[in-house]
Amino acid sequence: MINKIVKSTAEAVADIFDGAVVLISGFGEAGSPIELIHALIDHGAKDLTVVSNNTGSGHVGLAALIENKQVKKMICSFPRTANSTVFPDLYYKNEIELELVPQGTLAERIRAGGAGIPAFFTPSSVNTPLAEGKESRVIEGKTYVMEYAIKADFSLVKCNVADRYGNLTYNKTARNFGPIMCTAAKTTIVQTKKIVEPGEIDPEIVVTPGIFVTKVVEVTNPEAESKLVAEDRRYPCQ
Amino acid sequence: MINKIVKSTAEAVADIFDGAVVLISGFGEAGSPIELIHALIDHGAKDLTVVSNNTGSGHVGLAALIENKQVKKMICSFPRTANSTVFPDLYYKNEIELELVPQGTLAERIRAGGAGIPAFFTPSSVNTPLAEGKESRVIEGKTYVMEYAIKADFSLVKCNVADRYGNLTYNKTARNFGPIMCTAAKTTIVQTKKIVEPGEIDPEIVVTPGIFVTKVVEVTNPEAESKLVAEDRRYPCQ
Amino acid sequence: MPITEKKIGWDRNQMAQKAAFDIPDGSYVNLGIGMPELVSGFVPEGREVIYHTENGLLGMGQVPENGKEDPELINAGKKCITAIPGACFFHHADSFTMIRGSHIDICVLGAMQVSQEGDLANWSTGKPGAIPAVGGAMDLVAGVKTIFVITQHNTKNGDPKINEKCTYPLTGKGVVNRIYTNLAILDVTDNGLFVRELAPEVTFEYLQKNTGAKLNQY
Amino acid sequence: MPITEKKIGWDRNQMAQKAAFDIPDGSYVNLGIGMPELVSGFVPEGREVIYHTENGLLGMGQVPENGKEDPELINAGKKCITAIPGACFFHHADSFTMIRGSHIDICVLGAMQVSQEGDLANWSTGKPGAIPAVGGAMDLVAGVKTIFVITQHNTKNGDPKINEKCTYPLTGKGVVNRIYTNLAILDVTDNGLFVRELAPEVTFEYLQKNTGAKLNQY
Repeated sequence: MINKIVKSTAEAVADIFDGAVVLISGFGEAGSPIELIHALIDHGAKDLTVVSNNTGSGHVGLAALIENKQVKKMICSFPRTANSTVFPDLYYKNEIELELVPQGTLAERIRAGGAGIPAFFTPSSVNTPLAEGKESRVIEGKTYVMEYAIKADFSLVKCNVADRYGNLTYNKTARNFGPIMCTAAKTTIVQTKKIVEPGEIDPEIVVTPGIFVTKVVEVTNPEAESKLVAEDRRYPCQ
Repeated sequence: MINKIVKSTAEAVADIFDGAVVLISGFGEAGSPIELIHALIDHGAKDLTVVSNNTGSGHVGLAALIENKQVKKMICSFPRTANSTVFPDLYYKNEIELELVPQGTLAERIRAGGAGIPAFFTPSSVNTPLAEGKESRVIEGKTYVMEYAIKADFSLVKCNVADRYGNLTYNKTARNFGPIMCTAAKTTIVQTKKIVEPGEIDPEIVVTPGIFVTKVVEVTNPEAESKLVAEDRRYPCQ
Repeated sequence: MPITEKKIGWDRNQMAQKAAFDIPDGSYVNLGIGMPELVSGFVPEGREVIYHTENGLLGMGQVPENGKEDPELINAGKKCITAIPGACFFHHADSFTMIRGSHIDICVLGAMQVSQEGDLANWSTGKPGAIPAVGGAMDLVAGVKTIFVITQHNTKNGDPKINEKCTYPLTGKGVVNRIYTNLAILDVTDNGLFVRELAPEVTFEYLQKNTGAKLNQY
Repeated sequence: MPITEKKIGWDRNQMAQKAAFDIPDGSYVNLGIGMPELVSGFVPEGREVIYHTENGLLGMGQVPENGKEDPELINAGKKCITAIPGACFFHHADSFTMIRGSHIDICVLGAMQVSQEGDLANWSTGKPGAIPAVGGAMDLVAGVKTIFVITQHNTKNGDPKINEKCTYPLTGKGVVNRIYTNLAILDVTDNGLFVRELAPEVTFEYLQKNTGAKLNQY
């Protein structure tokens, strides 16, 4: 029987190794798998390359992972965030690398990674510093830059409802990078608010088909990052 | 007020011009917009380039459009179909052009056309006759062929439920090429079994966002192509 | 550099209203973070405009009532919002299909600098040590059919933000179609910048004095 | 060319059963049209296998009861099917993301010809005038991790279908991992074709005589 459900966030992230490329879902706090990230902090894997739209807020979640010096390099579109000092401080000290990618190119590179498309052309960033050093070509009179797929070792994703096959649905704008990140990693680890029986999710409304998911862990009441930040909480707790 | 609903299939296809590139949804009969195709036959636009996975069956729907000599060229993955003599007969007589595209490449080229990606690399068809004459390159030790986006003047698509914004849902495997074809045409024309008020389709389960749709026409009880073929029906009726 | 001696021209809401007036009925619109967000408050009577937010929502509504905020229903500025009846959610690749694939009709963006040829700089000062952050701006200017910029005409120091060339790193080249400032509305054309409308009390000469590029009159 | 003198070896169902036995528990599998479809009838007790059909369904079930057919619920062969609890529908680009992106574990395909290096020809005889039709075969062999071929060992004329080279146009080069025929199961390795299992009454010599490429024994 196929059963992708694991019992704990610790078990879910246990295989993440030093130096891994890890995709982390979320746009700001919406869709950020905060409990999985905290499990990864406990787990301790380091020298990670993390792909995520932002760099986290306060001293919890992604910001805490960075603060704990587990991240060697960030690939993101918007590393400046309200209530964030962790990434900026390390960046100013040259203690963390940054690859800045336009948000749509970031999404498309991840989608390409999942879809077996190694490279594609896009009009985004043409004539800007972010296209410098990249191959470009004119197609039907317009200039495009070539971008390569992003493929990862692991994805950490937050969803709303899941079943044992790994079929997923999401909640509102917390969907964002989740579905494409599920496709682009060798191992996709998902935290869900609720687990249901196969068939309880209407086959017409599944957003992420189970084939893209490796492990599912139930986190019934996930923490709200903004609330933790407002309370000036830290992870690990001190 | 935004209202994409039009009263008749005739009105829906009225703007299709001679020489247009037309995407037609469907995989076999599932998802084939048969009433829109019949309206296009009545309308009479000719020298069309039609992009569709197959070439139709019997003497109705897409096969009838081809039989009526309105199609100059087919772009498809599988032009041989059970119960089809129309396309083969014209093809043997050199009266219709064929561009054969692997099914996944066809889907990806259409998706790219909708997504503003002019070209991409794919492993499909490498070392086969379908890659001959195409640019290829080695990326990380593996050979890929470059494929260009397909963009169209019109899409004819069949869906299940729609609202006046053009938000769509589909039925089972009749979804197939519909969602990507909606994105890749300047004008997207949709036949739906049912029209509902905005908000009646849960925003989490919309498959095609209305932004990709131009016109919607309600066809409450669409014909089943296989039934018409079994009855040896023809369009136009004789 | 010339300095605006006294407070004349439009205020932020009036600028937003001017931009809103130029958005046709039925448009799909993406609003940048900051002043562009004000535009949605001024849709003229009788028009329906659908707002896209690149983090995955088409059909963004107004801000939620107090206590009804949902941290999983936010806009690109990470503020809590609502969804209208007829809205839909989608993932990031689909969202940027709408943007890059030229399905969005109009995008209203802020600016650090705009050139007379419509080059836009709005993501980085290029200063060493500054953390660059681009978000979706480069995708929006590359893909959206019409780009409106809404910005103060001059910096806080009084320097013109509209110049012959941009000195900051570009977001896109030749992408801006129209500029709404506190002093005027300008069209970017193949023949240079044209003044479409002057704010009350603003003269062409005054406007020219506060602009770093040659202005033309229709 | 050698001709199979008498009817020995496995029948179609036995071939399908042999292939089914080699599909591990929990696999995601795409079955080609024709004989490959039989494989789903022989999943060994205690295993769960998820079937993908490239026209947009993961979790394909058995054929529907008479009278319960839905023409909008079909497989790649355009036959009516059912969906299991836990199935999901998706569009063609997402379906081929599963294929091209190497998410499908195993694909079982028919063959016109297979070479000793695992080249597969199964879409066109290349004869002038024949209408070429490729469907998803080239995407499947390019993207799916493991390719099983299930085919009669020889053509109706007795010609070997497994040869040093394919003479028909290729579907893919070096893509086949294992071949299930009525006479044997063969592995395609970097060192050539190896016989994994012989059907009852089939000797290695007999098999070699009916094969157009050198066979090796483990």
